[in-house]
Amino acid sequence: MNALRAAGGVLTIVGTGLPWATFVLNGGPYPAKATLEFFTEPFGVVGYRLHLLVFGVLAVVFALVAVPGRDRILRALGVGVVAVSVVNGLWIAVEGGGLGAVTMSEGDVAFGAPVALAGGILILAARAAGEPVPQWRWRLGPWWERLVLLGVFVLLLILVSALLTSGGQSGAANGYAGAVFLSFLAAAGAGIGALHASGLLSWVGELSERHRGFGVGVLLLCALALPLTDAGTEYWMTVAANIGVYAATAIGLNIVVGLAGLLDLGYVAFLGIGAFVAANLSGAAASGIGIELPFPLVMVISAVVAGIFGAIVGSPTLRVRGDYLAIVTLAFGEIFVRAAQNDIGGLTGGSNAIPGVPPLSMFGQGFDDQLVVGEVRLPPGVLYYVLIVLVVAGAMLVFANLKDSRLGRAWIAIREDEDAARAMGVRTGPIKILAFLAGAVLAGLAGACFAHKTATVSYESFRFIESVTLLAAVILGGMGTVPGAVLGASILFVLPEKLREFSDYRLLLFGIALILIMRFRPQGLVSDAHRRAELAPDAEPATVVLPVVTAKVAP
Amino acid sequence: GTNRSEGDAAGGSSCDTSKGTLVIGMIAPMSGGVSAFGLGMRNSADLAIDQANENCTVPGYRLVFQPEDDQSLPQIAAQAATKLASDPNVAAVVGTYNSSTAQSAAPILAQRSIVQVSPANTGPALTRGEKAATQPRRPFPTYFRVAANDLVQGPFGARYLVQEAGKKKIAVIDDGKTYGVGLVENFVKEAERLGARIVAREKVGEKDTDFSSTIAAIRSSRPDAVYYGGEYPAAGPLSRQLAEAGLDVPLMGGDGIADPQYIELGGRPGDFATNIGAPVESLSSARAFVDAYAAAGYPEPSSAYGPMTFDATNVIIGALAGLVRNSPFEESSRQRLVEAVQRTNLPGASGTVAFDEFGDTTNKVLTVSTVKDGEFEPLETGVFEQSN
Amino acid sequence: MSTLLSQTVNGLVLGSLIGLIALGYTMVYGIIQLINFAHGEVFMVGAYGGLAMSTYLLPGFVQQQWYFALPLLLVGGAVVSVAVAVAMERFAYRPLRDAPRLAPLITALGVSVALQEAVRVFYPGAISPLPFPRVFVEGAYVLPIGDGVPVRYTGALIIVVLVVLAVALQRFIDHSRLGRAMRAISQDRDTARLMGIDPDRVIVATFALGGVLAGVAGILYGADLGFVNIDIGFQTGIFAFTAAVLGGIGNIRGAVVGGLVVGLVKALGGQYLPGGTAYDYVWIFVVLIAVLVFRPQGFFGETERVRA
Amino acid sequence: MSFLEVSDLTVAYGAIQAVRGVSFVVGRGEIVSLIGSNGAGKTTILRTISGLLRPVSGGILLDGEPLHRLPAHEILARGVAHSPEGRRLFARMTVEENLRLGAYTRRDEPGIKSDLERIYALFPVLGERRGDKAGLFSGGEQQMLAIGRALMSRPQLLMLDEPSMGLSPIMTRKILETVRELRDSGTTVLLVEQNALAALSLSDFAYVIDLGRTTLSGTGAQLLADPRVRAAYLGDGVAS
Amino acid sequence: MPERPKDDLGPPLVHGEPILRAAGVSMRFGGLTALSEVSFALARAEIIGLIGPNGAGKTTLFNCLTGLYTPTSGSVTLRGLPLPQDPARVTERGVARTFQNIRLFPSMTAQENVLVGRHVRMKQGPLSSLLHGRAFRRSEAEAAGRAAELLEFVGLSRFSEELARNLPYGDQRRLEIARALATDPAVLLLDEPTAGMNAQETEATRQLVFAIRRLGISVVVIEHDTKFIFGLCDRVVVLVRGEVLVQGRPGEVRGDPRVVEAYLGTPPEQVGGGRRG
Ligand SMILES: Nc1ncnc2c1ncn2[C@@H]1O[C@H](COP(=O)(O)OP(=O)(O)OP(=O)(O)O)[C@@H](O)[C@H]1O
Ligand SMILES: Nc1ncnc2c1ncn2[C@@H]1O[C@H](COP(=O)(O)OP(=O)(O)OP(=O)(O)O)[C@@H](O)[C@H]1O
Ligand SMILES: CC(C)C[C@H](N)C(=O)O
Ligand SMILES: [Mg+2]
Ligand SMILES: [Mg+2]
Repeated sequence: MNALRAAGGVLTIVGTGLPWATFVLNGGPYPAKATLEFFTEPFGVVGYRLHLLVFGVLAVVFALVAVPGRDRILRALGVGVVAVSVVNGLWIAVEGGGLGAVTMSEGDVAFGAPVALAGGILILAARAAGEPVPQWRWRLGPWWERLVLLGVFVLLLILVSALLTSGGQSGAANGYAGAVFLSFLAAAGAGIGALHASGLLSWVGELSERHRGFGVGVLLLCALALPLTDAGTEYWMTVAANIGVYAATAIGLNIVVGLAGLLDLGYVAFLGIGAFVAANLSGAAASGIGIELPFPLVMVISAVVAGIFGAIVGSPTLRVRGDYLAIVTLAFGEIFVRAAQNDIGGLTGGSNAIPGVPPLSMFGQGFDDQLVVGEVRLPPGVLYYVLIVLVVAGAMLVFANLKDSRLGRAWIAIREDEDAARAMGVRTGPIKILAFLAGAVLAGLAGACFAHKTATVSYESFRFIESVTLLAAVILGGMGTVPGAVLGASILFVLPEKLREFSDYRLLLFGIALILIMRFRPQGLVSDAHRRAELAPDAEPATVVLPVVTAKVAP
Repeated sequence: GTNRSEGDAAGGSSCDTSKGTLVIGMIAPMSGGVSAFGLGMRNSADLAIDQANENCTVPGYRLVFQPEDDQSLPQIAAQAATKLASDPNVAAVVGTYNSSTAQSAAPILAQRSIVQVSPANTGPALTRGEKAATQPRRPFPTYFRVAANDLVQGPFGARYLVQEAGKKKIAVIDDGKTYGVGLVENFVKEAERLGARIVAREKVGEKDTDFSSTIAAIRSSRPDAVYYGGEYPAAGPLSRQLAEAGLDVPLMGGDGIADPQYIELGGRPGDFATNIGAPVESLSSARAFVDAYAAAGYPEPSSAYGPMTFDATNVIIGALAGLVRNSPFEESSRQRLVEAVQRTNLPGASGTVAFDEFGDTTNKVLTVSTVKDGEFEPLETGVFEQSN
Repeated sequence: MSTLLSQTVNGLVLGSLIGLIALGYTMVYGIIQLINFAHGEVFMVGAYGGLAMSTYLLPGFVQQQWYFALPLLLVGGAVVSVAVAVAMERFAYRPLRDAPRLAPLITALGVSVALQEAVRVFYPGAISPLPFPRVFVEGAYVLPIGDGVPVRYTGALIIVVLVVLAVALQRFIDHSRLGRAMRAISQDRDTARLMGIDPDRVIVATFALGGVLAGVAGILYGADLGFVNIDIGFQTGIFAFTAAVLGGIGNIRGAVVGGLVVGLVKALGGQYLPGGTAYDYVWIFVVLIAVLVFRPQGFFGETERVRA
Repeated sequence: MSFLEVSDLTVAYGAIQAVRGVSFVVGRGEIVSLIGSNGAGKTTILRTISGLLRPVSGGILLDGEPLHRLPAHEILARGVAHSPEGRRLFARMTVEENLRLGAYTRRDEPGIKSDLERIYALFPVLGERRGDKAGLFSGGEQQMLAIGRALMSRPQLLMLDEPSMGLSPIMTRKILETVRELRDSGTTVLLVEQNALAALSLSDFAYVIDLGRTTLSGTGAQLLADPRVRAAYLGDGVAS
Repeated sequence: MPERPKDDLGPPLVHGEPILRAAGVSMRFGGLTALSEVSFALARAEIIGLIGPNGAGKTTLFNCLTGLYTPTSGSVTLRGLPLPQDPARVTERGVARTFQNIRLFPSMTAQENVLVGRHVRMKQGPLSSLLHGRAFRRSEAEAAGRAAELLEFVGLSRFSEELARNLPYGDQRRLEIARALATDPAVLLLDEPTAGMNAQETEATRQLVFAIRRLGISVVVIEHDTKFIFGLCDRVVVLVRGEVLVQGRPGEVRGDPRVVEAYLGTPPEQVGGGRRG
């Protein structure tokens, strides 16, 4: 059994030393020296081959040395090896015009991919029966623990930065960016999986629970430090700012769906309302109102207006439940789009949208301009990034505080069993409306940032598919969890950016990704302690199956 | 190839490319519902760039094409623009397709002085600011377009329909999108000025396919023509359904419907379309494009905006060629490229391309065609003069 | 008067098509409480299936005769739709049977996007709308009332098909053994298994039935309007979903009535309500919200409290 | 030779082991009871026998043939019927439809008809209200219907999970009498009951399950006399 | 469980004014009359048993007493004031209940379930929930303390962090009681609290109800376990077909021939025995 795994590891190592392509591809040599041979250049092992080498060595080590959680770790490593070999092998084969590219062609041989793949499969094939994830109970001194946390978060920052920039910026000059990114993603995923399997990740989680304030502060600092890494380009700042907008919105949606369990399929309308309000108050030439207010005030107004609409949209929850509510919210979303398209009240610019929303500017520093602090030249757009990181941090705080309060418990109780909640004295009506209101306020805030960042506010940005993506972000991240919505939004908005190269297939891949993610992680990436049990093999059927109408039988 | 050599694989051309590569970007919808246009645009630009590389048009450089998808969404377009803008090798950008996406991409490109030439945007505000008709003011010095804006095309159609075809009771329908609404608005103004009566104004949903209720709504006002602001995927079926509902009057539209697909999908003989530029038949450059496109064997058709995309790309290539003759291209050359584009005078597939002080095309040559024997047949070509 | 009548006819035709699709939504929802957003795509795929059949398979002379072509295409469209619906159930939804409730919803949306894009990318020419052969009597019969009220022959056919299929379906569900099994599974899957019912087979059968209806709707749609487009499924699907909910989701009669209401509101609302056709969608959704606020379970939804 | 043989059965919900190595046998034509406190794993055992749950390990033999690899609907076809805890009727269907679902795997319409009549004769109230929705019935009537439904498959082995829960004393007695009549007419019965007194006095043999294990076994009479059973399950020694 | 009374002394009869009073309550569902003209009064710290055949209308009466149903006719008064028609407000006024088929919040921990019960007695506005100020922390601490006490009281302290759905059945019933007690009720309505429990557990529940009564809370219990009911209640109300057939002390009711006929029947011990052994 373990011999088989060790053999798999060895095969993987051998694979990294073999050539990977019989061809030099049209776009130039495949990165990480796919054509390298071990004997000519032993230290040229970088990129995906380095990842494979590390996985292979680890697999051999863990096959021979028993450590807690070994089966799971090996499984993660095996999956990683398979994924990395498949991504690169497939890419070379497709680009190189067939299987010949990764096997034999015109007398040249390149068996790197098949050999590594076989290694991975061997590691997986020898999988033994599952064992529980080990739990570490180490306690260090409080300062040591903080130091560990700091180190972990800095590593996280580096990983995020590396992920974003992996493969370089795709484009005409770099035809392999997409493949390199996917390969890196697979490797990173497998690495994290292995760490999780070893129980270390949960241990770090406990550490951060113990030093909550410290952990949150460091995390925030790390997020703010992203512009100082390789990812600190204008492009990535723009992408990150957009992600931030959606993350803040998703956190709002998480209140409605994740906590209160009210399915909302038209949620992006609140983002739109916030954005239109801000656009109208930005002094943009096309705005219907044409006054300009200071941005902080605009944020407040956007949030308030969105909140009011949130309360309105939430009011049918007093009577309508379950999936019937989903369609009501969908209806509100469609009404919003249609009204905005028809330039309702002259406030949305109709089909012309409201273009030319001026960039933010504070203390004489335009948010679009390059920021120079002493010696450091920060990329343009970094201030938007900072603004949005703060907004997201604020949204997370709001979410966490509300969740941990009487209100949050009432929401969860409503999600679990509305009738019982009422019987326990929870006035469900106002509390459900409050969920919509709170969520909409967060979306409205995000909308104000969106208007200035994107410069054009068009009804086209707030369609059903956007609501769906937001909902997917919440569910994918893990319903009802604080980091879940942020993680989900990041994935759903970074992936399409990194996959730009496959532009024709982008939406297709997006759709398939949604299906696969739900297939393998239906409870979301970050699972809420409370909901973990929901995956019990024999979970009872959903409670709200029928529209159970509170029987107020008329006299 | 061999697995041992890791040399450069730049193959084929015998041109001197010693000074490196220059990137021409494109922002257009390449996935989703309107990808037909985006993909046609991509291929047409690709064709222009291939030709330039083959003919060594830009001495010392190899041109590379970098298309970016915007999904017709302003925020995605902004992201794509930022991505292109942050690459120092990017010389210029072709696109976008939608006016709304241009509105978010143009400021970003303008900030980096990157030339943007759109083959399809028709929203007047892009070149003339919010008060386009009364107090024009150019918002983006780097923005140009080869498409005539709505201030030109709508009135041009109105003149033909009212004066030449003699229609006096006209029903107008639009699809609620930037292009359609703008076109109809300007059509209506001119038609009413010329004494026609607009007897009904309706909208169809962007994704509607069964127009019978819209048609029933205008039927009772007995129009003698229908003007449609929108694109052929809806216009073709609309024309057919008009006839089926017993309202057998001609339908007219703008360049958005001047596509053979319009007829495939139900456009009837006698329908009209205005088109920018002179008819293909009368222009050898246009024919050359059509032939070259066919020869290149792209899987997707060039779409209504193919010729103009081809021209837009060639505008950039031409300006680049002039620019690098004297000095190598650097980031600082971008400003001079803007000036070079401004001075363009290019015999293109859609006619002679040159720009006015707003960045609008001076090519006010338009053609009215009608459907006859399963294709669009040019009726009249003319130059549009503003009449105020 | 003739306008009112024409709009009513238009509403009924559109509503019947929506109703046909709504039946599929309602059946799947009824049995596994899943809002199968991808059902609209099953309809779209059916239409493309029929188109492929007529483009690549049927010899020209067959197509000339509608009484050959129509039944053949209906079968062809239904087969394609059923295949897609069954595959969808098998590979996308079945693994999620016991997952948290919202996971399959996201899967459904993913399937919807993927199917639409797959057709766009892989069906030749599907990046733009494609003409669809007129496989039924073309044109319209004009009722001699006022200005004349045109009734398209295909439109009439759609209404008839809806009525026939809905009645047949209702009888099937009420009286057949499989129908009873479907209802049993919808109420309590585990207990149904204790009765000897294999839920996998019954659920697949439900998807297949929904697929048949969607495939038929796809062909009729193409024949009626003369073209198909990749996003017809999404738009019509949203309306159909609305219709299913309006009628009381899970209920056959409800889906039909809901479909007709949606169609009528769009046609008559666009004509007579403020805002005209620019706001016709808005009226549909306003009616939906209003109905649900006053009747939270839709027209025919079950109200009785189920005792434990 | 025993009819049902459960050996070393272990069943888990995720990480929770609800049944840990239970073994017991049921002879043909007997009433055998499982008694035990809440959460002992009785329901879990029945659900595993009928195929709703998969055992982690152990075997289930019916008439010498293994059951534990079969899906639920095939187990029913082997003659095992299960009236589940909480009755689990199809609330929105009529009495008759519920009964017919019990006979889902059968195709002999005349046989089904005559069995329906048999059930209606057994529980007249069901016959009177055969067209009514099951969900509106009172607890006792629902319980009769649940048993009737289980009988409609003509089982060789009938498993009843707490048939008396929520029933009035009269109803409880009526149902237990029916169980005995069934046994007398040849059906084997596996009974899970909280009402230990009633269950033990009815049973041919019984097992006490505690924390997922069998702790005691014996004939009904033996267990009724066992002081440990009396203390724990019959409420002896506590005032009343 | 603190201070379990050892005694089962004769129950105190009505002390003073009734706290909850139903007068002529009728409830019809369409053509079905589930309750007709039901009247009774509940005194402070009194335990009333509610028995009757299946479908007699017992649960329906509970629903009428908690604002879930609005009676078709008749009135319910709590401390002399008419009962509000919203379950949440009824709970605020001091009537709490458990459900015949357990309705816990399955994915919340035992402690959180109790905290939800505490909801009505906590004074946090949305703003203070958002800001987590000093007053907020004080009220959270108070609530947590109370929850811990109540879990201790029903004997579930060790399950405080366990998800409700993972608790054994009997403990779930007890948790429901703790959750109801967290609302500081004056009246507690228990719907079949011992269903599915064995004799030992039933006895524990009986002691628990006594302990609750000692807190000054009045209790109404529905139960089919007659031994439990007659050993627990001060008074028993027998409901048959929606009408009160008899009400009185356990001894009187148990002997009443109408009750025997309609509900009790012959004693269970007489059911026939097995064959083996
Ligand atoms: N779906 C489930 N998920 C997790 N644990 C469960 C599940 N169902 C039962 N359990 C646990 O398994 C154990 C055995 O439960 P089971 O229902 O089999 O007991 P039982 O003997 O039937 O008890 P009762 O007399 O209360 O019906 C209990 O601890 C219970 O909490
Ligand atoms: N919402 C409702 N709609 C229609 N009928 C109802 C409703 N609720 C209860 N009933 C009917 O009212 C009668 C009384 O039901 P209830 O639940 O009060 O009985 P119960 O005395 O609690 O019986 P059990 O002992 O079985 O719990 C039953 O016949 C039942 O069918
Ligand atoms: C359809 C195209 C001709 C115009 C494009 N939609 C625009 O927004 O300008
Ligand atoms: Mg049990
Ligand atoms: Mg009851």
